[in-house]
Amino acid sequence: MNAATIERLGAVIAGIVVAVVAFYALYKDWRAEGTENQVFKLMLLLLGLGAVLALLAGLNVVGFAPPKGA
Amino acid sequence: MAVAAVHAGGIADHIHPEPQGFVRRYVFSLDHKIIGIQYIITAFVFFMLAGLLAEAIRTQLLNPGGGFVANGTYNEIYSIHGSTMVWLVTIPLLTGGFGNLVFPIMIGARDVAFPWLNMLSFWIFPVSGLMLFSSFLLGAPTAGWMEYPPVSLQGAAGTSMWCAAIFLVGVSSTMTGINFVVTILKMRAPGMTFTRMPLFVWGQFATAPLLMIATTALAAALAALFIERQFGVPFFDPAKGGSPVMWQHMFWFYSHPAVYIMILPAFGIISEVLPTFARKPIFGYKLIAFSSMSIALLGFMVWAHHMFTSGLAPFLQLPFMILTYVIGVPTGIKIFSWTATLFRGKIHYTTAMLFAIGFIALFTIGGITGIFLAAIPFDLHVHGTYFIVAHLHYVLVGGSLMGIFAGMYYWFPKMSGRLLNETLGKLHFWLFFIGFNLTFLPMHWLGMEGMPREVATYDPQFTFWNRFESFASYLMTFAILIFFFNAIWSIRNGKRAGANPWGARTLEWQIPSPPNYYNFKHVPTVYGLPYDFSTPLPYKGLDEELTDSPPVPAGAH
Amino acid sequence: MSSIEHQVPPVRLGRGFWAATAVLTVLAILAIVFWYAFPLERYLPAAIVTARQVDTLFRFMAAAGSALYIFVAGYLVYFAIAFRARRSDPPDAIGVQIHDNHKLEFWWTLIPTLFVILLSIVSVRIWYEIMLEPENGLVVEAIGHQFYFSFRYPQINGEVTDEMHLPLNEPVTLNLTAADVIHGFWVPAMRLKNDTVPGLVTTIRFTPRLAGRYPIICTQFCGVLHSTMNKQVLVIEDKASFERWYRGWQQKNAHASNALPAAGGQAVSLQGGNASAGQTLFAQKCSACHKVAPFDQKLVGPGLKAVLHDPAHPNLVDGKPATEQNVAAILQNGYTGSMGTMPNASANALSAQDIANLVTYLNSLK
Amino acid sequence: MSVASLARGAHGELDQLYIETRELRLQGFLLFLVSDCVLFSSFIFAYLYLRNSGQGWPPPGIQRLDVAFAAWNSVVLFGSGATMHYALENFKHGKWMAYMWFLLATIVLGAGFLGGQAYEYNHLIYAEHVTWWGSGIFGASFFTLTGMHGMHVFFGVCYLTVLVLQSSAGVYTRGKYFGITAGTLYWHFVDVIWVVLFSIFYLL
Repeated sequence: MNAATIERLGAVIAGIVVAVVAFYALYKDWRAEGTENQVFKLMLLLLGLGAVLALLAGLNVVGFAPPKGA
Repeated sequence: MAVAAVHAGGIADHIHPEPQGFVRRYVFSLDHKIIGIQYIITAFVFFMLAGLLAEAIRTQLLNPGGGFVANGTYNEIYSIHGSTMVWLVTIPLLTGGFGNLVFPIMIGARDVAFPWLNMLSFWIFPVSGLMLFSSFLLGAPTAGWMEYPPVSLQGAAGTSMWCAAIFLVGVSSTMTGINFVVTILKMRAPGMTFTRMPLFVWGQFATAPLLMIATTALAAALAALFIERQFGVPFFDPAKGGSPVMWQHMFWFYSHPAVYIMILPAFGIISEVLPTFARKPIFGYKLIAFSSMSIALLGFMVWAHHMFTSGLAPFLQLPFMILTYVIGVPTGIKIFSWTATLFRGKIHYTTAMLFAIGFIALFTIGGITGIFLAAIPFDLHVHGTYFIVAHLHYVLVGGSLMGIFAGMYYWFPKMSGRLLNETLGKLHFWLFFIGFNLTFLPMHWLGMEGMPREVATYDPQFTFWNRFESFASYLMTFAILIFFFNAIWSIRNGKRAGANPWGARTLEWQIPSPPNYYNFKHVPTVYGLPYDFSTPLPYKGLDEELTDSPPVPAGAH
Repeated sequence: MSSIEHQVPPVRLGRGFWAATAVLTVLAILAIVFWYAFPLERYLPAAIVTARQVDTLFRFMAAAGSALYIFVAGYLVYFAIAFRARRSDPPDAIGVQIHDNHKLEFWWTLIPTLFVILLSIVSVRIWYEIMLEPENGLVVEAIGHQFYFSFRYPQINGEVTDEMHLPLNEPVTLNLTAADVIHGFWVPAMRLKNDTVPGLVTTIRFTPRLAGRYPIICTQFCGVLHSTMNKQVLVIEDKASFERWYRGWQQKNAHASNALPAAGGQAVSLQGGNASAGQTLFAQKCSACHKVAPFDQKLVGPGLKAVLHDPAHPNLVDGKPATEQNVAAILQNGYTGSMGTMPNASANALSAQDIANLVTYLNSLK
Repeated sequence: MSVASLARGAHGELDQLYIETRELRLQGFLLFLVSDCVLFSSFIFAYLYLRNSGQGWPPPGIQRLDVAFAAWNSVVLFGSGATMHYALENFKHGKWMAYMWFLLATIVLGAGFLGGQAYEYNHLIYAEHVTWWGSGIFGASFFTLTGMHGMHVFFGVCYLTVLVLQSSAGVYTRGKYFGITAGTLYWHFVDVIWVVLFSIFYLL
């Protein structure tokens, strides 16, 4: 198991956790009012999407990984 | 962070005591009126310097071979002239200057939202101005106010200083923009709905987001140019894979909205001066306010019309041409509405009114030639020639600067408590108006016949008109000297103005001149638009009845 | 235009208004006639086919713009005079309180919008005529340099020339690029220009229609001698003259040596040069283009450290030995050639004493 | 409005001045974030423009960025966004200790992200590719944008540290905690910028 695999595994697991937390927080805050809460909701949405992207990158679905042994 | 006490209600009596001591009151002041006056004085100092540079330009062009200064020096002179007039004169005067001075009073606020930020943005401004002028010591930039790379990458060390100076003045503008948006959104007096705001406030409200967004885009371009010049990081140098056309995109994405930053507040000034002296409501209030906002919005979508010769793909150029034509519609609406405002008025010819009418006459010419330039086939002929020089001076001198002078004659009593001398003022107007036209009108045909811009020497066939323009420009300078003399003389010797010398109806005229610290002891409640002269003033709860306002504008025959 | 009305009492336009409108209409028609009758080509010949289309567009816009301006300025002046406050008016007299008129506002929004659509159609059509010039014409390359253009005819045999000659009535494809900074390639008689951008080739196509010599002008600021970049010409001539000219260039290039035009004028006196004054002058006048660094460290021109004492570069740019007298000659006469262009003493505002000071200073750098 | 009612509900007698100036500061701060966003957007535009200027991407001689480590490092930063959000939530509900722990976790994760960035820079400059700020348009756009973002993270970490100290000194109470709200907004903003940068540099 090399360093890259550990990094990928970390990205996948932590990515799942962060995405779940972000979307849960978004769900909880869905009905909150006030200017800053609207901004928070947008930011949580983007944050969750970012975590999903990172997790997909960890799964090698998106992004570039150097060929084995490189 | 100090935040001004907001409007009425529970905190109406929460007024900080006026600070004592010269430094706290007049130097590091938090009062928006003092800051506005500081902006105006500083900007007029830079205006004088830029005017001297302009006269150096015209003196060089008396002869086709130049000879007044060396070519390189000439290039430095017009670059600094342009940069100063745009960033250190017109923008600060119209936003930081007149904006700070009157718009918080006009919406019934006691100060702007963030007085400390306001003070900071002011003090950055003279510092950056000094930096800009000190670039002469290092070898000033020579590539004009646009500083296109790669030639600006070859420029002397002062070009980096120029980047830093403009970056700083941009930071100051951004902070002013944020401050003004929040002030207008949050600090209006009770009853001051958006459809009751004076049109000068609408002008500022359309400008402030431009300041905030466009200036930041310019900051990025300047930062990139600076690090490329100082650290060799390639963004624009084609030899290292960069793209010189990218600078033009980044620069004009700011600088086209910057043109509207320089004209929308002037529109606002004209929309205040005209109804006051025509004794008549502004015609089509809602359409004028709406057209300001749509000009500001469209201003972000037309930047590439400065780049029709830069090698863009043809299908990309087309929408920029058509959107630029479209801007002509809201601008035309404004011009028609101002003209209609005079219809059946009782027009009093004060100097401010003369400048406002002169503004319409000159700005319309600049607007029409703007449409000419938007047409790609014609732009391919006159781009980069004196036709452009003529167009931009009709818009920025005939437009913005005439607006600034109208504002100076109109609000000088509010700043100083005294009127500017009207006789000198009328002399100033006529000499300036005539001198301006004689200077810049011939540039149209010079450009069409083949005189390029930014040149220290020119083809001898253009000698006659260039000499003609140079002599006319001395007349303009003389007119401006009259103005400076008038302003300095009138501070001590002008006629006392009283609270409302013009019989105007916006809020700033309903309080003493100069206003008290914190403007209103009790914040008034607003019941309607300020412009209807047949009804009583639409304000309740003003501090005291002002009985000293003469019904006839002072200085009108 | 219907009557402006708001609230009661209704507002009448009045007899003066209609009189003014009649006068302005006449003036506007005269302006339109003027722009269509104006002999533009007497002032600026139309050297290529599409130049006349550009003139057509200009006439259309100038006529419409003048008519519009005459109405705006005319009403402005009429209102300003007719509705001035008079001495006989009571001091608190006010105008007629008209707030708006939706019908009028509708029309003056709609009419400009329709005009914008019309103008878009007209200008797009003319633009297409410019874009749709034939593609398979004679290929010419124009390369912008500081501070001249050079031209090549790759289809013939690629000689580099310093004038641009074109045969009459034959389509041309002009490829533009630059060697150093952005220049603007403009021939006013063509009503056409494009920037020459380093690292980018842009193309314009056109067909010459009128023989003559037309100046080529740089319209994009490109450095200290930008304003002198208007000396070259475009010559449009018949096919036979064109070919004679091109053969002449072939012979000229075959015999040309690298020698520069001889430096005219007398030798510069180098007596009494002051190195420290020279250093100050260098900072003011030379440092924009020259570093005090080894010869290869080019800014615009070469680095000048040890220019008179550098064994690696024993010669100056023109192959002459690096002597004080030759350096002074370059300062006096300027330089144009393979290394670029340097302004002469009068463009740099250098006196004889200044030159002596500069040479003494450069001699002191070792 | 909700903010005001929240504050009154919590304390009953919060002064009017605070409530009204809080709205001003909030709007001012959001507008500051907007203009900061424009700054990033301009550089992102520059990056995309250079990327599409015709010589292929990545430029010759430079390898495509490896996503593995960057994905892990991004998750660290995104995680700090989540902890910051819960720090604010806990403060709102008066859970002071939980607030403190979440805040400290945010600082640690933020600092960890910066460490990861340093590692990645080191890797790019010395270990594998020969690229640095001035060596080409790739280095210019990558190091300028990520460097600017790194500076933002660094200032954020500094500000959060100040928040820890201020909170310990009792500066913020249940009704008056705009400093924490602003810190949360800023931290979220920095996260979201990274979502964009990560996508355009590593995934595109």
